[in-house]
Amino acid sequence: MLSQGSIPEVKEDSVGHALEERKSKLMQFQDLGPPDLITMTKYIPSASTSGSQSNNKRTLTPEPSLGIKTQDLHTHDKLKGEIGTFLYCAGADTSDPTSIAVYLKTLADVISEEPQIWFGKHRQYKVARITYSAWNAFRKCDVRVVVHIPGAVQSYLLDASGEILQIGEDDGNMLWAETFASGIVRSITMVTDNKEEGEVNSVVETRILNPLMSGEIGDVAETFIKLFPLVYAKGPTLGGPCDVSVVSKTNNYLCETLVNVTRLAQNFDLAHSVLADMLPLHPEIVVLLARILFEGDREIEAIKAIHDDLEAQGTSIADYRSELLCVQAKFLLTRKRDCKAARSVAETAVNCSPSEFRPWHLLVSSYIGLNDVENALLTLNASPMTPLKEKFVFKRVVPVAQDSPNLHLPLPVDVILDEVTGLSSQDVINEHRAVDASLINLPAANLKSTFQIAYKFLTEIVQKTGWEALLKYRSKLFVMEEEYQVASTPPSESDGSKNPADGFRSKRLCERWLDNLFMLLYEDLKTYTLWQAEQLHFEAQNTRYTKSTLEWELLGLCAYRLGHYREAAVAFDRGLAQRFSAQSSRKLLHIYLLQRETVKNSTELSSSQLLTALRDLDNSIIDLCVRLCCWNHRWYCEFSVILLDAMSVVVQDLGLTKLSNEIASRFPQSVVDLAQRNLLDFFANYTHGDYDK
Amino acid sequence: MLSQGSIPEVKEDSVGHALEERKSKLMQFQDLGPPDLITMTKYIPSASTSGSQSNNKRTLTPEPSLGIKTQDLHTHDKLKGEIGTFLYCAGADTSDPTSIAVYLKTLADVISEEPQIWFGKHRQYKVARITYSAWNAFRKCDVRVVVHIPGAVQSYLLDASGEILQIGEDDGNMLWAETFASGIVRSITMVTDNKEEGEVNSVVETRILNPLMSGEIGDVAETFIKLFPLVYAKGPTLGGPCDVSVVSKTNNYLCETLVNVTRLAQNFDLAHSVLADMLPLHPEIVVLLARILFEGDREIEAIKAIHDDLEAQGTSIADYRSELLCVQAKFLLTRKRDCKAARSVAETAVNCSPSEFRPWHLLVSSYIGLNDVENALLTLNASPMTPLKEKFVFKRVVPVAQDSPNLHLPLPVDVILDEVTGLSSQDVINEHRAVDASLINLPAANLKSTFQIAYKFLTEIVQKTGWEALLKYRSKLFVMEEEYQVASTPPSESDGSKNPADGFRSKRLCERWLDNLFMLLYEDLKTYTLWQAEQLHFEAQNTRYTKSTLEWELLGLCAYRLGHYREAAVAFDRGLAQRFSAQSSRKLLHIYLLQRETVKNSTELSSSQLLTALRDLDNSIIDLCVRLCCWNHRWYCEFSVILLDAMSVVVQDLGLTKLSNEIASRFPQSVVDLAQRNLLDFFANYTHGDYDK
Amino acid sequence: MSTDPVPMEVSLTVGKLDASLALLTTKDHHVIEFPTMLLPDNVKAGSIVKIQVSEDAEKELQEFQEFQNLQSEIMEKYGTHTPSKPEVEV
Amino acid sequence: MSTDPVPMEVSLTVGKLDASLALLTTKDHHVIEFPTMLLPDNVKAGSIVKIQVSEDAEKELQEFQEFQNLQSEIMEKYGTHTPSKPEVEV
Repeated sequence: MLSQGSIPEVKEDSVGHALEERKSKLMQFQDLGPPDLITMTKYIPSASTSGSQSNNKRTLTPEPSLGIKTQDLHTHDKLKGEIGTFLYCAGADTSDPTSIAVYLKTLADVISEEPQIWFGKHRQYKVARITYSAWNAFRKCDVRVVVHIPGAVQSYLLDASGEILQIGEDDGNMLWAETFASGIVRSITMVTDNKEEGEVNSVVETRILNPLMSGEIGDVAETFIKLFPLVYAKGPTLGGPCDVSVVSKTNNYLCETLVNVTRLAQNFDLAHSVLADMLPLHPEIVVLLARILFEGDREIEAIKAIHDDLEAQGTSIADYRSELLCVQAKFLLTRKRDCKAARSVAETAVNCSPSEFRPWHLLVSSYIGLNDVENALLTLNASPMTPLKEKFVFKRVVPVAQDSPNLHLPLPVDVILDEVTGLSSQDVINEHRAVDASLINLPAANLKSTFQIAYKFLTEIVQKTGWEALLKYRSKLFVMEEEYQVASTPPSESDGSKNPADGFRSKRLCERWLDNLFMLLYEDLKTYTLWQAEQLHFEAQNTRYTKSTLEWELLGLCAYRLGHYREAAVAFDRGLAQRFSAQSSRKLLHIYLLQRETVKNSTELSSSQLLTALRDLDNSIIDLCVRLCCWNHRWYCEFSVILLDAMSVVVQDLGLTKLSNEIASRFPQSVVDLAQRNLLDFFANYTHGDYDK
Repeated sequence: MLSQGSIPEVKEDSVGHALEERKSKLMQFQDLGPPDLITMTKYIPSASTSGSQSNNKRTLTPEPSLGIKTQDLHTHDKLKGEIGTFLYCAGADTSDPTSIAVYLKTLADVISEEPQIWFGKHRQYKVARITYSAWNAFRKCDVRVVVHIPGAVQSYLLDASGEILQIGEDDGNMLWAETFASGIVRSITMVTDNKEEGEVNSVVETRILNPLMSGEIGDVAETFIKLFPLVYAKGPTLGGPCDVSVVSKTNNYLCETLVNVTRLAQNFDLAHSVLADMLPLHPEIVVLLARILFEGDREIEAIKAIHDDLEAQGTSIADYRSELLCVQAKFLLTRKRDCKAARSVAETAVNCSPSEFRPWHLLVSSYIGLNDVENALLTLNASPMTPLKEKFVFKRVVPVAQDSPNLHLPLPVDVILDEVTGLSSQDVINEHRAVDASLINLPAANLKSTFQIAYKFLTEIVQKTGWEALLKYRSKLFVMEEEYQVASTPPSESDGSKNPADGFRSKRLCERWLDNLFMLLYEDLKTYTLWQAEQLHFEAQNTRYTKSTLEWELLGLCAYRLGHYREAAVAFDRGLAQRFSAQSSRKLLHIYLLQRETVKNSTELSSSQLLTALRDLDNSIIDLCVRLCCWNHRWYCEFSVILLDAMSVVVQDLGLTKLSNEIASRFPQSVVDLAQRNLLDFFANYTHGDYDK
Repeated sequence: MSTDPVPMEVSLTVGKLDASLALLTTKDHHVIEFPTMLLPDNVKAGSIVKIQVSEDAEKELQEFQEFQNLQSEIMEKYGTHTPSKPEVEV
Repeated sequence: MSTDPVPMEVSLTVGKLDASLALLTTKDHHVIEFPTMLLPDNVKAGSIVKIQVSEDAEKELQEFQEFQNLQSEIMEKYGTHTPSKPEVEV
């Protein structure tokens, strides 16, 4: 249900500017590259223009584009009131030029079908041409499709330096397979890589679709899994998660996406058979095979696959040994809580790959599980950080200021849920201005990549030890560089024998970043403790403890970081009682999912208590998901893995029909339709899950 | 002789924009910070404005600025035709607000005294206010002086976050001392750090003065040397040369500037006494003391100072040992060519500080001097590079495009030397377009920092061995990472015993950057050889070998990089015979200075031959210097250490009077005046050298 | 088939050292970052140390066996159908 | 006064190794970048090596004396007024 209100646009300074800008930056695109770009030339038709052009109407069949020149493609007689606009797009089907052309034509039709509200005026635009640019990250080239309306479809290719390339006849299929896979990896990664950050995309002029639902022909997930062997060897070109220091064939964004797509589509059998076929030629595939088996809950087969491979390796250590051991250690740790075995396995993984963060991460986690605080801190300190790596986010190719007068950001009026879609951003800004600066500037909130993970560990440790004891551990184990320097500076009159630094021999240098994390932890703990004390005090006095939603959110996030989920939930809940907040909702959703796990595994509840508790949690989860779905839609985003993963849990409990009725009973029709489209239809039609239909 | 033609300006988008932009970027200023900023508000006076303002005329005495707010300082009734402009400045006297105010007033007067040619029109501007901003790099704050015309002078201080700071009464002197020292270090470093690059400043809207000649009161060099102990402790804050990985108290831009200022002003006695006074409290000062003694040709004292300090250290190794040994090794190497002793000393320095580039650099140099190619290559490969460090250059604080319509770049018409000041930039651009791309893209031309130095070594080595032998050394000593990987991949059926990588045990990994330098060297050698062969061929056929000046320059630079100075000189000379080129002139100047040294030390020439040769070289040097002086003046730059150092050599030969006559006999009066002002006056009035006056 | 372990011995000069790392240089211009903690006491900048490296085949075998055992345990515990196992075994 | 040199011995596992560097880990989680060249032949990923470090006081003294000698030579050669020296000495 695409509407004009769901299409953000940016007006170009001059027609063609965005394409030129993109072309000039192709050389700078790295790893996955930028989101896809859609540009349009719009005009206001007069009687004569519409008449003269209808003669050469053509079908949407792509023309061969041999010997084409870029300027030929974009020069055009200037039309009345002609303007250029652009937006970004992720998740559209880019598996062939026809699919792209169909999508472009749909967009153009929506723009043309009725007058557009354009910077306060009604404008009856027609689209003269509309283009799509998709970065092929495997081959480092830009694939472009142009639809002239009425007229032909053309597609062409630019290499990184902006030169037009010929698409060879025999090579065309491979090119489009890569382009398609690049798009899937890009759109899935942007969402999954930023799960912790709430999947936030700061490039507002982007339409984000569910890539698995946008196939013009065929099942996208299935196509992707089947294409995987074709692009596998070039996977490292796409880069990898920020905690990987050297990407490998089995550890990169392509492989992460394979696992995520398989899980989302619940298509484990296909993935398993594709990987099993690859195994003889690519023994390292066992790493992915084991992951897919675990994801599909085929634990015993996974364990056997790992065991057999390690046995076959013997004393001759394969390159991927560390990765395979990490998969095993993670299983032992998270599914079996067998921290002792996990520790041994993780240690062997560290010995194989001491410069990778993940083996260390699992070793730290094992030590925490074993309550071995000293070793947890020592291994944390020894972990190799990757300060230069960032999570994959969309970045603007064409600079646009936040408050640019060229930004056309319509309100999608097809879905209305007042408290969510009608949220006044001015109110939020005002809250922001009024909030205590110390609360807004809590530095732990901005930790990135491996530092974010390391901080999580530190909070887990402090939950076990308390702050005072943690400080004692710190000074027992570590020396700060400054202390050492002071101690090892010889006294002015040297006594010639004793080195005062000797006392530090048993300690090690505390890494600067870890020292910094201790300070951030202190800030968080201070804020948290103060809040809790204040609240107790107010409650003791029977006075109402009032905070703005943003303040509750910041307190909630602080508690959340510290692992105090109950207190965090209280804060988010109070804030949400006052107004909607996407961030609070996402975090609260996560906490409910954790609580749901706890309830399910609880042995202390009677079965009726358990059912009631689950029912309550399911209802809260549904509520949050639907609201967030409306919020995302309001910001032109129809795809969220957080929501799909959360809803899949509820679907398993209730079944689709009951869930659908539940939503219908609580929300207005437009919202129900949206939830059906973006959430329930996915489970019904795009997965191999065992849901009633 | 300041004229309107010597003041570049940029028109602001709105009055006050440049100051705001600077304020918003204070946080980002690092090390030495940006050049000083001058902003002006200009207007076209009507009868009424000029009348109403003359009432409150005040003197140039700074007012106390307690409790001042920035907005108070810059809001002003809008004047008729009011515009804001700005330029950067380096080398002005910033030792106190009055000196700054005097300089600002002079600029304002020059703008107001006659109609300005402003984007093609004559404009009778008046200046309503003019401000100066100077970054105090020691304290990380921006010092600002505002002159209202007519009206008061105000000065205030912004901290890095843009907040107004009070200048404490007792602290004022220290603040201004630091501001003054920051300015001196900045303006000297910008020139000396980029000597190899021809002192080029890419921020064209900058007026560059000789800081040692711009003192409003007193001798700047003397003041700087005397202030040195006050700011010494904070020296590392200013950063240091790009081949220093960790700056120390005696190895940073402040100390480099002390040495440069002392040499330029020939004020060795003062520097010596100041440093000697510091020595008891700061033993590491011996490093600087030795350098100053060597610079002042007091070798024996220098050697003794180093020797005594090392003896006093005994087996207890001081932090600065490596630096001191480097000073000693450099002396042995460059002044005594005692490569054997230099090698031993440099090796000890390396052992003390293996992570610093300089000790390695001296060790490589010693091995080259000893013709020990293998060790030269091994130590070069082991040298720790500093890829993240850059030479200090001025950077724009306010973005301005190369071809911005706001750039006002007048031609200084007070000095005319047609072939230099009248050079058509369009002709140069046309030459550029016509030149062979492979010649313009020779990658060795763009090497930076330590890579530039390492390349120099490689060219010295290849001069000894030739290319073929160098390749043999390379494959004997080094293995490439790829070769190793291929060799150490076990065969599919492991034979369980032999590691094929064993053969590489005796070799070491060739660092990627060194491998890259080998390739750049190959490119340079290919270009050089081709050129020489071609030229021989043409000469053999009695055909004229024609090239554009730019082509000659690029060939010259290639030969220059390879150390073929004679061939480089021929190329530069031929190019300069066709038109002026600053870069060719600077390089040719350097070659003449080298030749002069060779001639002076030659034992094969009769004394009359020697005198003739020296006379010829001196004449060429004078010619190049005067032309370059005109070129610099045309680009608003009145300060060049390259020119001062070159001329000081000639002054020592001829004396000032003779030199002055020599110039007067060859150049038009306006040029003679300029050379007098910017070159000869410096030796006459601002140095302690033994010149006739 | 396998050659006898030949211990490598090398002499190094201790350069700058801080709380965690010391920079050691060999005569033939290798630089090693070595944990300060693993240096003998009293070592300071300028000291010369001897480093001997030898392969520990015995320990290697022992570690390998420990690893094999751990893997067997994991396999036994989590990689077999525990309910069906007793039926087969007894 | 000075204590007897106590050699430090430590056991390390060899992790990834390339042409120049091998990553070695100790039992207590130190990581050392060690030049591959200084490892015994046949060492490969997974090997265990023993490293013994001891201070070489003798060599230290010898190097110190060589340094002192060199410094005296430099001083004599370049740091004294060679013309005036014979007059005083003889």
